[in-house]
Amino acid sequence: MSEWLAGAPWMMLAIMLPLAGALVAFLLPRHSALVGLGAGLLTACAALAVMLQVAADGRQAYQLGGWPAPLGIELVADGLSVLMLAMTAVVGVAVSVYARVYLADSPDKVRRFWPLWLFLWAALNALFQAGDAFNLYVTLELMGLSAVALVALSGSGPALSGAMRYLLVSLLGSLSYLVGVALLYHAYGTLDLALLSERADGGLQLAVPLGAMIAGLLLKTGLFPFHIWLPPAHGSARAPVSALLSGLVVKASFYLLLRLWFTFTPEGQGVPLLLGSLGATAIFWGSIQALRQKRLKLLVAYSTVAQLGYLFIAFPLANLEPALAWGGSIYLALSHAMAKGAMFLAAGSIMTQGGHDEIDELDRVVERMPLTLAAFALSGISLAGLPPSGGFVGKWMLLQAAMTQGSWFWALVIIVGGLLTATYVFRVLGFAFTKSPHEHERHDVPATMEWTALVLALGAVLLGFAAPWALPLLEGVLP
Amino acid sequence: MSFNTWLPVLVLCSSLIPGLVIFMLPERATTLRTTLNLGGALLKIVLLVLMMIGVFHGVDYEFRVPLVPGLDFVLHADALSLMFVNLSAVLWLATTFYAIGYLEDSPNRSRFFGYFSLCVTATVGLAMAGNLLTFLVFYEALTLTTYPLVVHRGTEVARKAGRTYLAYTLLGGVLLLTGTVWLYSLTGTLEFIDRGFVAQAGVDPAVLRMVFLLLILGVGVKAALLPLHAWLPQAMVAPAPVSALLHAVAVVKAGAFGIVRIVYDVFGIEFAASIGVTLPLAMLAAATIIYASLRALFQDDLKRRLAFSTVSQVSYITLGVAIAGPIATIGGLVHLVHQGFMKITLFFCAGNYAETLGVHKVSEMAGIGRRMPWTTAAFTVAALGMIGLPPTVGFISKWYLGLGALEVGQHWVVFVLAGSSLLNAAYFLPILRTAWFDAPPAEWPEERDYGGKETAWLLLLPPLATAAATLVWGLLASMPGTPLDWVQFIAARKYAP
Amino acid sequence: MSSGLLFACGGLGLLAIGLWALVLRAHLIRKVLAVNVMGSGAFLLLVGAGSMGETGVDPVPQAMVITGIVVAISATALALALVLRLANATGKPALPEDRERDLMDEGGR
Amino acid sequence: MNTGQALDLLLVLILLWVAWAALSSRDLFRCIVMFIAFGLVLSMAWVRLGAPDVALAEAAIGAGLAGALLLATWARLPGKTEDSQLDAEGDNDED
Amino acid sequence: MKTRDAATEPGLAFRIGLALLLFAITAGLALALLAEPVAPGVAGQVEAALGDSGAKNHVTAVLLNFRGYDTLLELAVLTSALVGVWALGVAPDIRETTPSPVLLGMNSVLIPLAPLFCAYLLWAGASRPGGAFQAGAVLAAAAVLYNISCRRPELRLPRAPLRPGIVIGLGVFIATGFGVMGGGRAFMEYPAGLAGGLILLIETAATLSIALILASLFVGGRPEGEP
Repeated sequence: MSEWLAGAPWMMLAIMLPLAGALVAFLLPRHSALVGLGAGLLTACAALAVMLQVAADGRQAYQLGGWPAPLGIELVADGLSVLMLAMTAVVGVAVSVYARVYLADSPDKVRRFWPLWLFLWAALNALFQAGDAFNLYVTLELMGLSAVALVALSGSGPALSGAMRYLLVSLLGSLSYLVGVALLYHAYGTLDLALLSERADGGLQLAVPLGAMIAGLLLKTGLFPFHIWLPPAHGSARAPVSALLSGLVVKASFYLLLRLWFTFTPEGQGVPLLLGSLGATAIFWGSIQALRQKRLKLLVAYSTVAQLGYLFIAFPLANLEPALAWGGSIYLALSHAMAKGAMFLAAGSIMTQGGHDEIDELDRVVERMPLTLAAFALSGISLAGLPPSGGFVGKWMLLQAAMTQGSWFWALVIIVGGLLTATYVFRVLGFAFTKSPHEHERHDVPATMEWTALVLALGAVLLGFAAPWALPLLEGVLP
Repeated sequence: MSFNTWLPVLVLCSSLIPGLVIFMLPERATTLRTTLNLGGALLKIVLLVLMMIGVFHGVDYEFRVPLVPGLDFVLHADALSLMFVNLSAVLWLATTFYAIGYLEDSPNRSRFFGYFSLCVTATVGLAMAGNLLTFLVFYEALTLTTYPLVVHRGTEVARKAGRTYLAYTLLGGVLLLTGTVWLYSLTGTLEFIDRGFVAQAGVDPAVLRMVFLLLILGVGVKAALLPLHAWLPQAMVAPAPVSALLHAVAVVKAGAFGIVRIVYDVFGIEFAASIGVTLPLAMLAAATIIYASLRALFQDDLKRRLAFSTVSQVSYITLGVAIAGPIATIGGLVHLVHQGFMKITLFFCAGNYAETLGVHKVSEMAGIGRRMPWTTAAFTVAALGMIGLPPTVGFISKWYLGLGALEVGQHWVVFVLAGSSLLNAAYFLPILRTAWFDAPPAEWPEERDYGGKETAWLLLLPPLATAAATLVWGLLASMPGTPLDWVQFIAARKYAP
Repeated sequence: MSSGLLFACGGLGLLAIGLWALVLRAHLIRKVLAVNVMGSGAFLLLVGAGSMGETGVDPVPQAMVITGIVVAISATALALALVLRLANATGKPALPEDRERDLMDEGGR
Repeated sequence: MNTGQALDLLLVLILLWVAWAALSSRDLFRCIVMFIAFGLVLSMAWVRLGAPDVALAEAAIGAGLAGALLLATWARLPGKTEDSQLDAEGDNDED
Repeated sequence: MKTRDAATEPGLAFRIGLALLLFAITAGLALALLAEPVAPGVAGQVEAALGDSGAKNHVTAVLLNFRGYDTLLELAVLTSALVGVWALGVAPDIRETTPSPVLLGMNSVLIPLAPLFCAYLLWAGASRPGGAFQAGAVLAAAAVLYNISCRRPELRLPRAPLRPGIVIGLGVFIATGFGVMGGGRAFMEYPAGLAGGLILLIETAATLSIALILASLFVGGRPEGEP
């Protein structure tokens, strides 16, 4: 039994379970919530099983159809993949639990949500384990379409236009990626990433396709100045959907970016410097926009723009301090997923409670929903990189990488960015403690919603103590 | 993982767990909440007594888990940390009693006591931090847990004060973080050890001066050193117990304690003196002492006057540390304890005046000594201590500071001490005069009746106790078991034999 | 110059034309058309470049293109449905920042 | 085989022209029709590239169904009647 | 044409910049395209393995066996698009257009033929050009023609089997993938002998789903009464 469990093809199951779940949830609309939750839990278990497998005996590969690459397609899971899988599992389960209660008021929304979310989950897991350049394109598209449909779910005018812009951007990004794939196949005659990394020999034949792919992925990740689509989409969707988009979907394209970077390890300092500077600009621009927002969800969405910037600071630092820089960036991605997920969930509870999300009208919400405010504060702490949160560990590593090589500019960016983050987080908290002159409607918020957000936020903070277990997984993955 | 390993964690939990539980309690569950608070405080003291005995016999209490690559989260109990932990624990007990009386029938008590316990936890953790990283963790935690208490009243003023408080403390935290990471990238370790670890690293002194500056500025914010003190008077909008424990003791002392750690256990006092960073620090401290005393002269709001007095008194500690001589060190460290007891007494009394008679201003205190003799007696003792008159503990602190300064030939310090004592007298004695000798007004601003007694006994006992302590320790200073005794035990380890 | 290369270059041309229109056209249906043209360009590039090698016709790019075509029609269907809802909700089949722009002719004459 | 290459070249040129027409005609209906034509030309290109399967798929899906979808959406668009004031100024062929 | 472009937003400078950018991009891609050497694809391996794939048509072999996983995910994309479209709301009605008698006449011929042609494509797919997607598309096209010509506000699809029909393609695909496991075979590793049959099974189911999905996509929303 146990060895069967150990040997089971969890990698494939982590993709097929949510896919099948999506079909069943679509087939039985009236039980979609139940089916969805069940499939979600199973998927999470499969993902964690993959993590255990990789932690036990390293990189795993699975030949679909029994055909070895390059003829067939292989699933590949290494430390980076399983960290992403685990991140998806944790945030996914939390969001599922939350959504079951949050959407309960509109049964038809429930029926639409679950199949789409399971398709999205399948796409994420497939993307994190894909070993084939074209297969990655298909997963990108599956992810994009289901994410767009989820945004449009709320049906409001802003949500629709947000979804439309998101769809166009996402399609453009995938196309740009596909062009890169075409040129890679043309040049090296294979789509398997492992083989490509052996055959790729630099030069124009590698640089151009890689450039096309990276450009497309930057577009999908929403790195400044390609972030225009992000706040409208993330800010106008329903809260659980925003949590998924900000927490997971943008991370997926960033993961793919890293994967390509690690696979081809391009030389030269120009591109890393460019990416780093864009990241720095994103940090400042996003934070300042967040400070200027009147609505809570938009503030959180712009904060995503800023936090994504951090992930790219690693590129210029990785030349001299690869382990610290990449580790820090990946760790930031993980903790941001949990923190931002929790933050959007908390924002959703606040909206449900007060019927609005005007920041300066929060009106002592801390007295009515202390748990939710605690969740918001904790996730804010992690975003701002205050100890001992996961965000702190990530920023510490980046900071150490910057200072060890004496690059003060990047250190300054990291530090000032953290201050800005704290500023907009505590701006919200300040109003949450203060009495506002106006009266507002009050609705009860189910305890489940409050607790899920809190647990997820706690996870983001406690993630700070998980570094000694998580980071070793990355050995051998980083260039 | 033996009991000795977990003891530090237990000390933390003795206030953490009650805090978390209290958050969940409904507003009405007063008894349970009180029991939890007092139980936690007492348990903490018991555990600490255990530890003190252990440490005195050379037992090593240490708890460590890895946090970031190459660095651990370390809780370590040595003589210095125990001194600060005890201070916080004892005063926490006193303040809890006081707060229970003070906060009767005011809203959101669960929230208040919850965050209050968390603050104490942060302070204790900060005191037991075994390396600079852990120190940083709790330093930030202290900032975050104090914020809700500053904005507790939920008024616009409170929100603004909270903003200022954060602006300063978060900035300080960032400076501290920068210095810490920099130092780590230079030396590769952050573990506190007697006489410091920087000396061995053999790094360019110019760089080390920069690091020292960053670190000192970082902790200096909470220690309210001169350019960075503005948050403290503003934070006085918080309820009296908060001002008493946190802004007179925990928070500012955390800053001062940080300075002690950095000078003694990071850089090492001799090395710090050798790269010439102590003298500027001493001068900054001296400047703060004089400046804040002058500002205190012109405050009519009692709590603000006390706040400025705090700013100046805390810098005595910094001064004693920075004079860089064994005796001065004793003076500075012992003042950490003495000033805590004296200042908390003063704030308790100020709280009593406000709570009982609605008196907030010095100008309203005429004849208050006849209406509230016991409170005012406690106030008087503490005030005299602040001035430094024998036989109070204040005198002992200043005596050692002065001797220490002369020992290392820093004669100017003596003048600073004398001047500040005069200023202290100048802003405390008028209060005492008007309190005792002027005629009371026809009626007080908003008087509350405590059934003929001058005030609730829960409000009266704590200040009397702390005041008594200052007197006793002043009289029996040379006896074993007094703060002075313990501090001499500490100071012996900080200087190369 | 082999026909593969020729069609591949044609694909590049389609990509350029499509991107041009995607940026400049305000009307969402035109944007959708543009994306589709770009997609066809990418497919041509895929097969054209694939059949430049010596070994005759390579079925793998063709299979990929068929997959791509189906993906494209799915995206197009979703996009058009969105366009319709958006137009019904806001009155104009364009994104907010383009609402004021000239959508060219809406009607069939 | 020169004639073949000439044919290919011609095909590519037509393809580009049709694409341009489909993306820049003033008349949306004409755009869509042009796009359908584009699909058909493209499927010819697939045949020339020795990809009959792709050609079939392109003709059936790319041209046929995509076209039908576009036309249906176009037919359902609101406010097509008052198209006159939506016209651009500086128009050179119609009205 | 130029004058109109200049007349519409945004300005000429922007257009010139864009044109230059596009030129640069295209040139870069072209350079990569022309760069030597060109590696041979995997056509050889496909040829070699064709025997065990269960299909004589190379493309079908790649689509449904070697890279079947891509096709599976692609069906998922198609299905998710439909779910997304349905999530947007109920189908809007087509504005009434009286179809030309020509169209009607043509349909009366085409619509009956479509299933036949579809069946041919499906069967031919194994050996000659054709296959599930083309077949499904043809079927869907017939349905669309029927829809247009009958002036129905929405496609009259039989209510009950609609959802099952939509998911059956992907469902059968996944089910077969699991079904062949055991005996050390991996997911979707078809036993040599059964490969042909299994592929035909998958393709038939896929054809049905694809036809239903494409037709429902054409309707532009979920039919009235669909939950």
